[in-house]
Amino acid sequence: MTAQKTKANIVATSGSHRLLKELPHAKLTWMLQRMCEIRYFEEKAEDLYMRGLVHGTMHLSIGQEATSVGSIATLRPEDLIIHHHRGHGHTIAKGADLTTMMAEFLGKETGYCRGRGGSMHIADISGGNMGATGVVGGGIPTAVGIALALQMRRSEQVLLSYFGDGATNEGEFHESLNMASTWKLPVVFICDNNQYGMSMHVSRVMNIANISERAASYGIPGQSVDGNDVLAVYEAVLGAVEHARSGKGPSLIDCVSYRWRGHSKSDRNLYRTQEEIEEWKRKCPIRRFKKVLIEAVVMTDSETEAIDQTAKATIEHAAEVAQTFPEPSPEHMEEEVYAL
Amino acid sequence: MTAQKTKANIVATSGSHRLLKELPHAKLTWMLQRMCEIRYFEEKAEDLYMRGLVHGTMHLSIGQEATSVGSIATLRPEDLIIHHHRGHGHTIAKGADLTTMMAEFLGKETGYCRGRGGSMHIADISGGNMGATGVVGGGIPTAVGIALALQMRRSEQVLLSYFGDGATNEGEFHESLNMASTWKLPVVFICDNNQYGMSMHVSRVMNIANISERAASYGIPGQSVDGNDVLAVYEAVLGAVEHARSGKGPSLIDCVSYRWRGHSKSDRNLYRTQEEIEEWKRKCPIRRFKKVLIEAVVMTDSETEAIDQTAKATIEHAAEVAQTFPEPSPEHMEEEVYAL
Amino acid sequence: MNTNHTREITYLEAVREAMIQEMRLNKEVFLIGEDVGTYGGAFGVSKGMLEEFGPERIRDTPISEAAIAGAATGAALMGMRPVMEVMFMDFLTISTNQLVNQAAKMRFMFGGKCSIPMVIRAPSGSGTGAAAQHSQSLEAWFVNVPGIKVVAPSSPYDAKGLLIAAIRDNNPVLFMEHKLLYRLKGPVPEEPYTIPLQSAEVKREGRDLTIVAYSIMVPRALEAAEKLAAEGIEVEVVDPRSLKPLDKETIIRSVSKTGRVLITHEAPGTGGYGGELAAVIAGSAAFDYLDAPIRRLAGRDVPIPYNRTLEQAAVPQVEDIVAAARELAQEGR
Amino acid sequence: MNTNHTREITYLEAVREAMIQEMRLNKEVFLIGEDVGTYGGAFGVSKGMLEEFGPERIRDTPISEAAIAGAATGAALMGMRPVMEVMFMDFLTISTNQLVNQAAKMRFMFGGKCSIPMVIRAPSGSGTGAAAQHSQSLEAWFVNVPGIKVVAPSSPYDAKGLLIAAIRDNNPVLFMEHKLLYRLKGPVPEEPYTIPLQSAEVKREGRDLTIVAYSIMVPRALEAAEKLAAEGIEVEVVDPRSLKPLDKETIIRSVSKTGRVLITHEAPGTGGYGGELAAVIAGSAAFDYLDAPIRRLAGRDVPIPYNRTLEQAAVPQVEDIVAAARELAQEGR
Ligand SMILES: Cc1ncc(C[n+]2csc(CCOP(=O)(O)OP(=O)(O)O)c2C)c(N)n1
Ligand SMILES: Cc1ncc(C[n+]2csc(CCOP(=O)(O)OP(=O)(O)O)c2C)c(N)n1
Ligand SMILES: [Mg+2]
Ligand SMILES: [Mg+2]
Repeated sequence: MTAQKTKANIVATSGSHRLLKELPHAKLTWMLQRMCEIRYFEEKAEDLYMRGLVHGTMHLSIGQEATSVGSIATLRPEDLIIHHHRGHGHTIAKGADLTTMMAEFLGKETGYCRGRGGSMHIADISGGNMGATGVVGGGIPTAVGIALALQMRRSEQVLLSYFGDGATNEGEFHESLNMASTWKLPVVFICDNNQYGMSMHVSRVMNIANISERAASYGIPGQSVDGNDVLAVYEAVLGAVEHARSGKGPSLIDCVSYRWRGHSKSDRNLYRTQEEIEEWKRKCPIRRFKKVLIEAVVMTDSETEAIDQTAKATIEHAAEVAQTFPEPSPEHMEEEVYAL
Repeated sequence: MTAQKTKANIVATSGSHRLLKELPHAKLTWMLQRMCEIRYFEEKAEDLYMRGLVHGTMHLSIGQEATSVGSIATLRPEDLIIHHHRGHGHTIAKGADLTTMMAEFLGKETGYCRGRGGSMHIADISGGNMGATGVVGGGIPTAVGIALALQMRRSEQVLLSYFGDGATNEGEFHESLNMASTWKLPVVFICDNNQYGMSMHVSRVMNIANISERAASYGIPGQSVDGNDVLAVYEAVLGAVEHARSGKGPSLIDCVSYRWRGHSKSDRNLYRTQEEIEEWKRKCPIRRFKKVLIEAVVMTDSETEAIDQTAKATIEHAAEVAQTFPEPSPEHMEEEVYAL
Repeated sequence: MNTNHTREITYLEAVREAMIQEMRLNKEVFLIGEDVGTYGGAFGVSKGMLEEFGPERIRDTPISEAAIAGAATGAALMGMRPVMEVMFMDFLTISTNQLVNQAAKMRFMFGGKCSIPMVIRAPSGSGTGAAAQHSQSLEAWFVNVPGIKVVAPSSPYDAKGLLIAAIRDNNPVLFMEHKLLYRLKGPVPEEPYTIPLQSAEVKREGRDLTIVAYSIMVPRALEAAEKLAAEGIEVEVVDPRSLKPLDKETIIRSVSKTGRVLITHEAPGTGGYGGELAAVIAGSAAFDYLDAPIRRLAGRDVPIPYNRTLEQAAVPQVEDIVAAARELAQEGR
Repeated sequence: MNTNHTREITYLEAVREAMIQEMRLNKEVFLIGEDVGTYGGAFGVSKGMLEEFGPERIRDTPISEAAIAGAATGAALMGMRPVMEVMFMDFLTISTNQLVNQAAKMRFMFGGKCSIPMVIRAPSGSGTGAAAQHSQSLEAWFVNVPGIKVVAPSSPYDAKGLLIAAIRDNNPVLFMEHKLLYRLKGPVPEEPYTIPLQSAEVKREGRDLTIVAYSIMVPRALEAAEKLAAEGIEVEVVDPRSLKPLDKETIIRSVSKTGRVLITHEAPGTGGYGGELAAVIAGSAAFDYLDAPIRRLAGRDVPIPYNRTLEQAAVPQVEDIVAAARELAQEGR
């Protein structure tokens, strides 16, 4: 039982084609639209940042759109998510209002967190997005508590808990998966595996081929999937969501993808080659999904482009409107810290 | 890949009989002697505690003697250990001076920690015992650092890191095993699995049958052994020690045993049955080892009894001498906090 | 408070009664921690509660302090009212990220759109021979974290009223229970009642000198005051009870009256909460009434030692308070 | 210090140079932390060091702050001299158990028979728009932990000299590096030198009022002092540099001279280190020379907000120091 050093042998899901037939057209449209919105949101965010309109840092998930959309597509509206610093994708997939979200990114009073949270901390509690944390792994224990409340209240809701590959080396990952397993909580743990934690490739920080192998330590199902295949993600997460909803407890789904951009704005990308980046760009999850839809004659080329352009326009509009919003005032901050 | 709820299917080690032939007589004598000393030390400790001579609490490992002795028997004198609150066994097996150890238990100035540490924190740095921690799991990260220093200095020494079954649910366990695996550090992680963390049976706090299954998350060898069989422990740990010494990295050895006494002095034992305790007392590792030695004609009955009685006398003597030692003085405590 | 005819129970029983009564009233309240069920908690605080409330609401956990704190935080975010027990306050060091970065900050960071109503019950302090890693008083850390409240009752009556208030509070409240107080008896009404978190109490009136003390230091200060009274020194003992939010007025009023103040706590002096108290007084109107420098008598700057003599020497005892107060009362006279 | 003809480098470069020089001198010194290698650290502090020292001594780690702190502690216990970098001070919340219960206590708890020579480098503070979980100043916690020293340099010169001293110190030293100071330039000698940890420095002399400031607050206080000088108020700025051990004498001397003191830091006021400073002054001989209450100007009691305006409003800026000092200088006159 020694370490395998071979790279991820990703479980192939054969269901994509079946899903193209089974899923309603509106659902497939929704998926593509959300993926495009995420891409354009982040490109816009980058643009605003470059133009000096945004303070702080940001973590872009360009290239990883299939994971957030494929997983959240399995949810009922009342289901919940909790996520992390690279969280624009989850937020949009969960149905955030794009203008309110852009407003938060710009630090406006009308943003989701009234400008207090920013890019790294977008939450939309009433919309079932229980918030993004900037502490790597820090939201996973919170997920345990959310799922515990769901269970104690005999709710049918389930929770998706997102974190990166790097986060699976945090102790909180371990404690949380074990506790959720012990109590059979209604949560699906989803590793947004972009293969790097900042400069560290997974192979430099763990001695296993697939992060899903860690599920065995908790006696829960684990599966690694192609995180660039939105339908493969959908299928894997759907199984885990049903497992959770039926009271059987948590699962760990490892979605292997790639981030095109640097870790954050300070990244000089010294730890990976340009070829590697280009190779993964060729695996673009959006282009791929469009191609699948067209080849399966679910949509025409002009239909996918229409969806794409609508998304782009929506984001442009959101950004424009958000920029007109008022700034918050620092006067009464102390009063915001504690609830009455 | 769902949880198995069946109880530990302990890997049977067939080597016991071979070891009886291969190991020098002096080594076998050493093992029995140390096991008896641990037993008598703890019985004495209990007695002193009952008589009000000892302050605080204490955690007795009666019933678990085979694990500490079988594992430390694999070491060279210059090798190291680091351990935890239930640590009398490791300390004695590592060769502690029994009077100095008893003195520490009694809070004397001449104790290993000059009375500052007590039962839960005995360290004998110059003897290669890097100390016991009272924080469950808290010594495991320290073990990583000790092993890192050994590796950076190109030392041939190895380290044994002990912790309980309950400790494997701490995040620090996870972070440490992963880091040690990533860097192939010369450390063997040994779970002193007495099946309970205070009142919690392992089956109530994790969904796996054997703690050694957790090794897979780190790509390192893992093995569960009968922790009441000193030779089985020896064999398993020896393999892991050689693995570590040859630069192949850490292993996880899960030694399944049982503590006869309550967790600490406040324990009312409400969480387990009297029958269960009696059943495990019948599996006494000392009686068992004596029987094996006699049946294999390695020792006679009177030889084992002589060893036993010598151990008892040694402990009695240590306790008597230690009680005559001076108390520490509080005057200059502040000066002891920082090294010059 | 009228304590005539009130039955007497221990501090430990008061804590338990507060939990039981709140759990009966509100099914969103539950207890979560290591060995809180069958074992009844390391100190026996929850003894018997499993029988009444069952394993879901008296929830035994794996030994995973970060996940326990996270579980409480997440449940609170959902509107439940978890009471989390950490076995020893020392192990909040493992929950720190969850408490400080998640529980304390979520409300503000998310624009005020959620609240985290939870209580963290933490047995604190030395005196049980458990040595350096099981004897700490870590209140100073949490006082410096916006978003967390910190309460440290010194009597059975206060323990019950403050714990009920803490459970009903809509924020994370760190509730410190001193292990040596658990056996302390005192009058406690049977019905539920609350003590507002921001309400210091004058535990004893006096004209010569104010002692500000909390937790275990209150009974010690009161005992010291008795001794000093025999010498003709009349000490006023003020117990803030809640360290944050702090009822500054009661303290400032007392110090303005006596003109001398001794601040005492068990945690190490350097960087301890006594500094905050001293600064509050030194920056207040009481400053003009001070007849002597503000004096702190705190734990020595050492980890708590195992040996009993050393352990007692490491934190202020009654005699130390008597000596410090006597000196202060005479200073500059 | 004679700064004539001394080359100027940034605070960040000074930190790097201290590490490089010590690593050249002593092969037991090594750097361990997340992304300290190829990436050069989140702030670029260790940029280029991998090339000179290789991956064993510039050790990239998994994202595991408890194990990183444990790795440093264990290596130090073996006599090595690790310098641990935490990416943001906020994440020391994950290392807390290792630092507080292990590193800080081992020496005392084991009867003085070992030492833990390690440095914890922690980028602290707000001002970069990173919001509540990446902007904290947690010095107050560690000051209250016997066994740990805490240092917070405010200039490139101090950063180099104090870091070399910290690396040579035989105890765990928390070394705070304010992110906004990284780009600050100043004269720094090329050769290695040390500044004793317990040595405050008067950064500017003045007769009317003392400002005690550390870290980012020192340049802000100096700028405020310039402005006040134009109004005829002469401010003395004292930088403790090391928060523990603290050079009390220098502070007391200054306050005794000016009779007025403003203490300023970035961490939230309530429970902040300013309380300790206030208590030291209020309990000292300087008390008799005070002409006005001791005043604190600290971070507001809020998590650090994201929005730039709010973020700046959350901690004292130059104008806030000017206003507070001006008021204090006039108080009771
Ligand atoms: C506890 C903690 N440690 C370190 C950091 C700094 N940091 C932010 S993101 C990141 C990498 C995280 O990697 P991963 O979990 O794979 O997520 P990704 O950024 O790749 O999406 C690091 C180290 C942090 N925010 N929190
Ligand atoms: C971090 C931490 N949490 C809780 C405790 C209290 N405690 C002491 S020993 C113990 C049980 C530990 O179980 P295990 O690891 O199996 O060791 P055992 O006592 O069975 O030898 C607990 C909960 C502690 N000392 N440290
Ligand atoms: Mg990643
Ligand atoms: Mg156990």
